[in-house]
Amino acid sequence: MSVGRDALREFWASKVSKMGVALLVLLVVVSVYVVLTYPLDFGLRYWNNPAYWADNPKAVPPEWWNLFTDKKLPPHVIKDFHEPSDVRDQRGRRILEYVYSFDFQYDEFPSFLSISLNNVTFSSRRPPRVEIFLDRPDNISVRLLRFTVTGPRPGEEAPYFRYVEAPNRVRITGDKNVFSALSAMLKKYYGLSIRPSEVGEIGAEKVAFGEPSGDGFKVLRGRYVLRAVVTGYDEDVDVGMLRMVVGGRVYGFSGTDTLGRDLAVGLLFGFPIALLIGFLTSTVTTIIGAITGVISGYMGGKVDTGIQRLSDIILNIPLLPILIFFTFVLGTEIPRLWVIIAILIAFSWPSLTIVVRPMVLQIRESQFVEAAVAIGAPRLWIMFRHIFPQVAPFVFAQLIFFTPSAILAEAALSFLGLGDPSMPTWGQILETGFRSGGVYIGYWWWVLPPGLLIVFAAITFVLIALGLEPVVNPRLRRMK
Amino acid sequence: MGVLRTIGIRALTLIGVVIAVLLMLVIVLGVTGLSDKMLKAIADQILMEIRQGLAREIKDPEALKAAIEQQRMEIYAAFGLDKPWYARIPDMVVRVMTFDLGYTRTIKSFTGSQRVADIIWERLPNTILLVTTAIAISAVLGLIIGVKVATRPGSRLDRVASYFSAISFALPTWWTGIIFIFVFAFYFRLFPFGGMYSAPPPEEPLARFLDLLWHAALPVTTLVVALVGSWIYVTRTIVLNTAQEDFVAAARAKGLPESVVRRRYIIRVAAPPILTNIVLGLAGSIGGAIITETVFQWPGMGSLYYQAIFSLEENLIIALTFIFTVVYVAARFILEILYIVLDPRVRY
Amino acid sequence: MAVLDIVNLRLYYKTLRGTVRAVERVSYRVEPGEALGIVGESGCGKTSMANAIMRTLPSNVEVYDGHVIVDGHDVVRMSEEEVRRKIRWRKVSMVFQGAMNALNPVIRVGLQVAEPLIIHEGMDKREALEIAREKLKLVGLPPEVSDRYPHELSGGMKQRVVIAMALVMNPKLVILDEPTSALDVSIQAQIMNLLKKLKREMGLSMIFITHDIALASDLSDRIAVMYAGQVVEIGSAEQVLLEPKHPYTQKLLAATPRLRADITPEFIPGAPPDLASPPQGCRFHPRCPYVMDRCRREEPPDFEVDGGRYVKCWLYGEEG
Amino acid sequence: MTDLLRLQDIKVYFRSRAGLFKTVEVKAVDGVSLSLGRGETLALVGESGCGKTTLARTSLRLIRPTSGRIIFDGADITHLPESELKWFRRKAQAIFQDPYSSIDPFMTVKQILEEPLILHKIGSREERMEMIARALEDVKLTPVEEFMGKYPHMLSGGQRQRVVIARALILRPEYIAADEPVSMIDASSRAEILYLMKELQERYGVGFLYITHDIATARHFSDRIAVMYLGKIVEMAEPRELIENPLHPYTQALIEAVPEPDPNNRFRERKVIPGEPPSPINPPPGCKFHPRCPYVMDRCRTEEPQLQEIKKGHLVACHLY
Repeated sequence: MSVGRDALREFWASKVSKMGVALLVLLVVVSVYVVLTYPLDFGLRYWNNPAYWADNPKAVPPEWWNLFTDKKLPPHVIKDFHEPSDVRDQRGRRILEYVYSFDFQYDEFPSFLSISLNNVTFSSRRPPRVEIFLDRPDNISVRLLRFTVTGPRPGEEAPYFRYVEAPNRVRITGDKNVFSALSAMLKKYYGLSIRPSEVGEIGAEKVAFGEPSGDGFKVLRGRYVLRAVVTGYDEDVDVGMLRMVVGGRVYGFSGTDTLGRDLAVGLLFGFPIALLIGFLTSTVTTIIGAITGVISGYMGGKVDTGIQRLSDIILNIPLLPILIFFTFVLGTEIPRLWVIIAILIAFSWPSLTIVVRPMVLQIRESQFVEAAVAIGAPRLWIMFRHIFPQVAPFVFAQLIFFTPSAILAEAALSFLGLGDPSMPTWGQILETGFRSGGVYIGYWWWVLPPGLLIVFAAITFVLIALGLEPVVNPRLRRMK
Repeated sequence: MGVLRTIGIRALTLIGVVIAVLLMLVIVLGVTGLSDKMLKAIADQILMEIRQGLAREIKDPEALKAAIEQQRMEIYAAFGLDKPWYARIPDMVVRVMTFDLGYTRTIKSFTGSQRVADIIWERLPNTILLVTTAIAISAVLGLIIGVKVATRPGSRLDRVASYFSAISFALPTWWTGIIFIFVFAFYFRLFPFGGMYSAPPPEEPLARFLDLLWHAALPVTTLVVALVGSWIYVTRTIVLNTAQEDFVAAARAKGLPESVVRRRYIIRVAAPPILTNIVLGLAGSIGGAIITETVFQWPGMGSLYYQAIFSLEENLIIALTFIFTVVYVAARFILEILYIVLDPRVRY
Repeated sequence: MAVLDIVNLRLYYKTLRGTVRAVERVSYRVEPGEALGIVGESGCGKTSMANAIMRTLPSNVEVYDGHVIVDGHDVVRMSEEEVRRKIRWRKVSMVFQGAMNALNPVIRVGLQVAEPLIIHEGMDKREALEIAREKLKLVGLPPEVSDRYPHELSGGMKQRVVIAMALVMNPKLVILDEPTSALDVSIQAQIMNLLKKLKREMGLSMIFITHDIALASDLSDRIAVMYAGQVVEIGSAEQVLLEPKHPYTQKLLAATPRLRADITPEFIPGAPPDLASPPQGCRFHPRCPYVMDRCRREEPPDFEVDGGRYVKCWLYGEEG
Repeated sequence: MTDLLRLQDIKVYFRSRAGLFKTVEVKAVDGVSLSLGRGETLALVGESGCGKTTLARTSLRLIRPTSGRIIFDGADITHLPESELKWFRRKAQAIFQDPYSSIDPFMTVKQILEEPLILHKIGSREERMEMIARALEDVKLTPVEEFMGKYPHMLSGGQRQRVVIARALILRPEYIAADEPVSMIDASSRAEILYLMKELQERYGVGFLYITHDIATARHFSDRIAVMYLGKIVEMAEPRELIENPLHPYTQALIEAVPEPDPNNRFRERKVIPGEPPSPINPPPGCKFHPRCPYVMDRCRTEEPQLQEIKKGHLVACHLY
């Protein structure tokens, strides 16, 4: 159809449209990726489950932040061992040794140290013993911690399985025994007497990775070896997985929040949600608006008066307070996302009705419609064949134009704490960031990216709408 | 005569809107059982006071229990709690209208009252102060820039303004506010993070006023940035369209200087439709204000919403929803009267 | 001295389709007290002509040259500001096509009529309104009309207001651009009578732009026929109407349906050319019944035929 | 021979809102009777707002009259529901004034011409193509293949109007109402379209109602002329008789107002009727023309004159006769 092709060419001719379409493609590609790779219950099972994020550093900026600062911050390291580095049998004991050697050349201490054990199996009545050693660049070696796996309970039959459901996670830098070990180390090698509780106050990671300097500690750079030694008393002893974590001060692409959640993961999940809200809301809204507009304009009479009155009233109601009210009152029973979408639709369609109606009135008066009546065309034929094609480009432009409003409205509600907890959105991430005081402390990586993404999604549609404007607005078109 | 009639019709529509919103609120509350919960809370509060009085008079525990039960029945009946929710609609409508919605659980007014009405009335002026200032500034800026841009379509200024409008449409108000806090409060430390006055507020009136200005600067700017883009856009479009009208060409042919043509033939004629569009955008500015207040902890009704949601104060939320509707409807009404004054064609 | 002397006027616009040659080397004069009718079909450049005289040009003008001499001033060479102060409404005023759109909807009619006096003469508002009321009376409107808004008036009344507006500064020349095309015949006749009366009583010079050659005869002492941006024939009303020389004029007259005679109207096959790409040679040649080879190659000059009449046609080359 | 179309005392009143509660009645057509023979052309002449367009639309049953009867081919179609009008819709067609809005801008010429055939389930695909080609040849839009695929915006005003004529003729109707078919076409091409219509009308024997404000074209292209003023027919006669011997003061004034290309025009003032037509909301009592009539009598102010035959084939509604 040549009218369509002309319109398309005109649309494509503007830089704005091209930019908009490029951004839209990006949005859709990311969303498809997320939909294909994320579990459906991502929100409840992962995002809002603190245990899942336990091994992450809390509230640290993204890794690339190092490029912009003089102070090099250590990245986050997670080392998983499915097999021990070394296995020895010694006097009836089996010793599993896990070794992680790393070069530490940063200006800041790690944020923490932790170790986790998964799926420990043994069959002797005496449970395996676990020891953690740290070998420092200055050739000091400290045994940080020693503990035993929970022993057999009365009546329990070998083999014994431990830490199957959840790993046994030991936060080394938060353990009192570690404080004592470090206190002893300071006494022995530096002649400093610092009580274990004081080590805790200074921060175990500072003592472990530093050397005394003046009043405090400075980073001791060089090669460290973190060793975990599991000593079993039978040949069956086995550790399914052992994880060592050297907590970083930067993390991933987007940093983490105060719960240690990887913000990049949450932000990515926001893409399909934003598109869903935007498209679903605007599509249904424009369909209802276009249909009521065409009916109201073409049928006239009581139907018309009724639709007009209703539209007039709805349009005079401020949207956000009503959204707040409904989401608050109904959100406990129905998933909030659906409440938001439903209310947005219910209160937005008249804005399209009132613009489509006069257009239809005008088209109805136009002579080709009258000619169609004179030829004997039925009402529905006229509405579909003659009237709808005339308003369609405009309605389509409205659909695009309305999309960012829906995205922004959801973001606003989320920001007010009315987001859907089962579906993390950009607005919600921003809200937690804001509520945790992120703005006042300077957690820029937490509050800026979600806002930027909202702007990005919204501007995509604004650009496309701007590109469509000369195509659908005959007045602008005629000027060419 | 004709003018009064037009105004009357508008007034009727807007009263219809308020009634529709009231009914909607009350019905939703009734259906979800929230109205029962709220009324019970008010009734139980009263009952507790009575119980203390009765306990002093009646010593026999059985008789006391019976007397209290008797009182409870009476009070519940007085509140209509013995009837289904739809029978209470008129009563509830009156309650919402008068903000007679009982007491809050935790939120207090500045003077310490926990009555919903007290809390709301105290904060209303603060919101109006913020919003009207922002709207006035955006209107002036939007008109000036929009007209200026419209006289040079296609120029660099025009393009910049168009891009700015597009971006401002896509910018969530609150995020702009957060950016401002980041830059001007956190980084440069030029403005306060939020609030309306320093703590403690200055005693001397002038100092107090300056303190208010200093605190208002960021929230007002935030709202202006959110509003002014669409105003520029609307003004530009309408002025451009008006400038193409025949009577403008006629005015030029009459040898009127460009300033007169612009003022009397373009801006004056474009003013009513610009105003209409601004009226349509008013709802957006109310939404923007709610969130801006939250971001800047401005002690108005918007930040109250946030607190109320957080502490699950449903009666406050109802009252706020209603008063925002009323404020919005009142503002529209004022602007529509202005429209009638401006455009002789609607004076029938 | 002529009220208006136009010499070799050209007016081109730049559009997406290319350069539109709306007025192509046009020359004519208007003598005091004379009415010149400019007749042509839609898109022939007659409205551009009015704009060129008033120098109210759109922004996409590409070429604007030649001479438009009004009372000794050459409008083409004056500064914009000078034209505004010295020419517009003082020397030349205009009655616009479609009066419904030529009036500002939010200003009372009286003030719109009086406005040029206030601006140009610095006259007091009350005094200017008094003169406006007088002019309204002159065009047959009651003085109360002065306080009305345009939407409260009928089409015929608005047209009269626009005429009163054109007269308010007593200009030498009034350009009437299709002043009746939006009106019914009976109202058109009233307006034409009014214009005749004004011309007679005030000795006004007029340029009457219309698409209707029959209507042009109602007012014009001389008639210029325009085709595709050019004046193809100009002469006295008698010469042009009774003995048309240019084939286009002849055909245009033949196409005018006669009410009182049994001459069946004819038509000119084809359509006027696009002014962005006019034909080579004579612009009328693709539709001309007498077309010759020369017409296809060379553009004819203006040949003077029987005293004071000019025809742009090779048919009259030998005689000229 | 029976008449093709008979309108009997047609009244069309519209309700128009005037404020919130008040509605007013607009008497667009106020008691018109006329008949049209097969193959005859009747011109309906009047100024804007006189009700001529409303009457034409009523004759096509696009509007239901408030009262009166429409009889087509001997059948009363005044109150038939749309579902029983299909045969009438095939036999009666319309041509409208504005060639820019009377065809759907989103359809090709082929689609425009095919629509009536599809709606009336006429012919197979091939037969329809043939009929479209013939119709385009009829209106001289050749080569046919080239025009079929064009969209309206690629055509000139005259070409569009030819498409409209082709659409009206493709169903081989018996009656066509043409509402100002040439008023938006340039003077030099106007006659061309009118000749084309005349030629086709004679070839296919169509009854034609020609609505116009231009009494001069009506003279040349019609068999009878009816003059309308404010919802009524005030005079009806054959063209030459009407123009040479107009009886009604309004007709006289109308003819007087039409200029001819005559250099002497500028030396004389036309006799004009003062004022403008009153609003059809509040028409004057008695003869509707009386407030502007130069020969007004007392009787005219109270009593409405009836249309009566003064001499053979010449009808007038005026108390002077």
